[in-house]
Amino acid sequence: MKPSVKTITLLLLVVVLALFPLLGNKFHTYLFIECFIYSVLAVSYYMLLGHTGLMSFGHAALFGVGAYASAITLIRFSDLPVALTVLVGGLSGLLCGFLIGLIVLRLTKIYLAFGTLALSQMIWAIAWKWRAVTGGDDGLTGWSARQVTFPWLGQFGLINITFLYYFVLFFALACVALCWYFTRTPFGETLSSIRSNQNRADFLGINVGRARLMVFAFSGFMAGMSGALFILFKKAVAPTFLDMSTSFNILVMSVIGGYTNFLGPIVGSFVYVYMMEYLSSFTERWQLVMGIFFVLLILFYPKGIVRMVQQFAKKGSFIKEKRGVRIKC
Amino acid sequence: MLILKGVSKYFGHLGVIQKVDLEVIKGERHALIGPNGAGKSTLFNLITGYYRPSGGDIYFKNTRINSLAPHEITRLGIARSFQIINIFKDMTVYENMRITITAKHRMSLKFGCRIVSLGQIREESEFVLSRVGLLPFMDEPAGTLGYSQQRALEVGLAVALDPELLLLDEPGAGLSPDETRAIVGLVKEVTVGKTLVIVEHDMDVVFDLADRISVLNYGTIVASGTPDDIRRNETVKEIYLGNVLEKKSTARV
Amino acid sequence: MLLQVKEIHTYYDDSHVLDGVSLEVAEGETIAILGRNGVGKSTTLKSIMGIVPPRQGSILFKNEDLAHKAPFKIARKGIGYVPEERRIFPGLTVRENLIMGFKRGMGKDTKSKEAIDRVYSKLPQLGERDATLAGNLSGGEQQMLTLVRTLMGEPELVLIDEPSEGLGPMVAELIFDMIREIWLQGISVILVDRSLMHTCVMAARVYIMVKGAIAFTGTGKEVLKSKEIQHKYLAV
Amino acid sequence: MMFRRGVIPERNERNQNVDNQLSIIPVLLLHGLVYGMLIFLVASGLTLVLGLMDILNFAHVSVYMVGAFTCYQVMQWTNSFWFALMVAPVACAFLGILIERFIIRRIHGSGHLNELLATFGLAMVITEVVNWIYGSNPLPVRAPSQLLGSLNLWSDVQYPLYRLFILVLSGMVLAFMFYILRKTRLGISIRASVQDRDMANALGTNVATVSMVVMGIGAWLAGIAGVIVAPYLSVYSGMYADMIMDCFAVIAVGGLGSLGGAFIASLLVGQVQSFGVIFIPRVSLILIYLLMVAVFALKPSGISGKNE
Repeated sequence: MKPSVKTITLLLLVVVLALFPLLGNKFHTYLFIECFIYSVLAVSYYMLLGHTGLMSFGHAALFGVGAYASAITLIRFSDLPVALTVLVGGLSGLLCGFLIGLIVLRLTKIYLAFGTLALSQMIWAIAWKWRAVTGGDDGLTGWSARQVTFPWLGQFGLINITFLYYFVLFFALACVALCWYFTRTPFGETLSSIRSNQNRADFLGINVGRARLMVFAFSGFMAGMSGALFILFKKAVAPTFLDMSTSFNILVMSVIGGYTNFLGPIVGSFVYVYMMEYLSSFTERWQLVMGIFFVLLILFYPKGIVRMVQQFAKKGSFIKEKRGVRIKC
Repeated sequence: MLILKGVSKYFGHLGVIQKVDLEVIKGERHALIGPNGAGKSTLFNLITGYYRPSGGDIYFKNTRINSLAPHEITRLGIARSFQIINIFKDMTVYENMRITITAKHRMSLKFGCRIVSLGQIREESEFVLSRVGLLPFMDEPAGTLGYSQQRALEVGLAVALDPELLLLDEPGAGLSPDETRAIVGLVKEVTVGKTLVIVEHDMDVVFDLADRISVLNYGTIVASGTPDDIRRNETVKEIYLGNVLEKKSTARV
Repeated sequence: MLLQVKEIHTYYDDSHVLDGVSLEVAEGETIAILGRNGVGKSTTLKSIMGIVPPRQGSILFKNEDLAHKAPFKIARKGIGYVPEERRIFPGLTVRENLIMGFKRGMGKDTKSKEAIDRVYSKLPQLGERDATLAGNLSGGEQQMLTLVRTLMGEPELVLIDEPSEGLGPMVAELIFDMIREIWLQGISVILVDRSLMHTCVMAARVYIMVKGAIAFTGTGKEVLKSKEIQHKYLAV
Repeated sequence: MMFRRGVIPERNERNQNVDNQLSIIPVLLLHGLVYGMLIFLVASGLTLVLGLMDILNFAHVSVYMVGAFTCYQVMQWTNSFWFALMVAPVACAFLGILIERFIIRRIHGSGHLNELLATFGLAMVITEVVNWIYGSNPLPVRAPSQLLGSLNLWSDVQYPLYRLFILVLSGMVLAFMFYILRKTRLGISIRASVQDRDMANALGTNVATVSMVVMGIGAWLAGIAGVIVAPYLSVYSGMYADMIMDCFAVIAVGGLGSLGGAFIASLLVGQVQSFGVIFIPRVSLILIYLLMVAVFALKPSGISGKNE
């Protein structure tokens, strides 16, 4: 069937990303790695907030648990292939997401927000206090010299930026594609029905409780993976990964891009990383400027960049949307 | 089909439903009428599991459903519509129907395949939409439909579940007289051979649809019978025309 | 003419509940709005009070259009509202509920004390319950309280929604006596209730509504006498 | 932005020596009472606004922190605690009214999520500003000279005078607030508006101004809490995170929008903190969260009030 405009642009994008480290300079490659990791995190948050309408304010907990779990496995099992530690991060995020989902199962709206925030602060307090396992205040390091061996490609060190770029790119594309696929399945549509009208979904015979648990677990898996990738990139993990400001940064990314649709968080994370980079070169108080920008955005334009582009596109109406193949972005 | 034995419901010390006994036979069209605040919607919410009864039991096909959650009761074969429009407003009409049909086939939590690949669900959705006359509005967001079309979708979603017992809560609420007639026609056509319980203020709708009527007043059933007995029933007249008082006396409140 | 409602259209989301309703109330006159359930009687009162503002049409009170004003401004202009669900403040005592009825009188001035004592002299039942929480009052007492609370603000026009709803016949009789007294004091009243006997006796003019519009205008006596009208618009 | 501090870390290290001599139960009870009262000063404003406008105002707790830092700043300039006690709460009241006027009223009704994001964002901004001006490590604030030392309560029990002062002052402030709410016309309007906003409106009460007044009073109370806590806990940007968690515990346990529930819950949380720190220090940090988890699991419909 004739590939639509959208699939062509998608393929083009992937090719560009694949060739990027060869032509782009080191600085941007470095930034792109961070953008990929945050994109996975932001998309995992979209599954909760944007797609299912669950206002979870403690997403940093899932990210942090994944980071710590993979950090501990990296240290304890030095011969384990690095890819497996990323999966370990994902699985621990899944478990943590499931548990949080279970505890806050019947909370909605405001109460879900402060319930999840409280639980994430609890996990932060555990990480901060449990010095024996998590290294407490100073966190954990010690896997920067790690080598990754591939049967036919040879050995690469974690400090080799180009290798790390492809390693992270692979996982990021896989995660985003999986999330995208999930939104297209019956389960995905059920999640949107919960966002739109949880009460009616209940009366249609949909087991809303189980659906919420599944999406918390799935989102936890994704966030855990992005946590695991992040520590490979930063070569260290610390309690600040888990605290309120990290959850807030995830919110900032989602709102900048527009938390109501799939592309929003991805665009938001790229904008966030680049803003963070340039702002911090002017003042080390970039977090403050980001915060003010966020509040202004919420007050005056909460829909985000992607919606802005869409409206602009609709007015320009050059993107023809054929009946059948209508991708709800 | 549906039996209520001595069902009561208290909010604090306010007895909204007191010792209600009701029976709905298979294939029957039963109407529940009564003045505002008589407890009609509360009774509906008790049957569909939104509230738990404070006393008494509810049997559906002689299984006790008192303590079941709404989604469990719906899966047993009871579907309901709502007095206040309660549809998925920011999703298209087609998506509203597709969610319902997917739920009917118990596939809501499946993630093995893409939803567009499920041809059967697409056909069934389009079939029900055409019966409800909403096929031309397939791709419109449900919230932007006209009020009577939203009413049709509201009833359509309940019917799409193909339930054994259909509960309709004031399908004609807020509709103009001819729109009401259209909805009544639709309900009649779509509930052939099904058991129907309907709550309605509009008397023409009630007499047009119902085989049996129960009158609810202050949480108790005061009269039950065919439309003609109800029209002739004295207590019902009094409820509807207000208390015609002969003797006057000041009493302590 | 104290109040002129001209062609108001009111919507709940997209449901067109009032379709061009017009009515008038003269100074000191009592009118009644009758009709079956769900025809928009309460919505008409809520539109006048600004709780559910009409999208089109105007509401002239002493020739000033109140159509899009906030309820507290309309209340301060002199329109009192007695809601269908009574809506007394359960956590406040009877006296505190009455104080809420006063307009901007901040603090405890003497005028308000006298007004409350006057009420208690007329209604000893309320007087005895002065310090009890309004939530513990019986249905009849709550109806009395909400009626008197609105009168505290000395309105020139009172909108009363289904006062006899859910009350036993004796208690309803007492409430209607109170409403008759309001009418005797020269306060205009728009009364919405289902009991024909009381409303038609008191009301100079009666409007009967069907599905969001007024279908009949006439005097209370006409409606009381004609079984045909009762059957067509009101009965089962 | 560094949240380095745990719940009440300084108090562990600094007065570890003082406490284990007097590890008698009554002292711990007093300890819990003091902290409970402090929490209630902040939680009361939060609960009232939640009841009145159905908004969980994260920024309200930032006002508490601003109160503490203003006290520090005023002490730097004038070196008089009493002057700070007068000025800082009033400044906080203004800040509270400004927040209500320009942010909360503007965002009110645009959906729960936007309201939460706005107040949460605002709280982060305020925390950042404080971090920028004062850095993130604790700044000591000297208690006024008259209140130093400790008082001999009975037999051999000594209790720091300053903490008694906190108890007395917060008791007086709460009594004053109780008087306003119970006896004055304004108090009646506030309570009525919290119970039925639309009916109060239909009776002629301008609920919008009532909300602003409530916001002002709440911020004033939070300001007082900030000022009197400064010498006790010292002033650090992590105060926000610690206090907001205690406030959430109070809301979770105390039920929504009810001042009475919030008061009892505050005292309970205060005692849990006080006893936890001493008896099970390692776990004390997450005690509050376990309490909340229990409440979420046991009576979620309880705290979520109206379960839509």
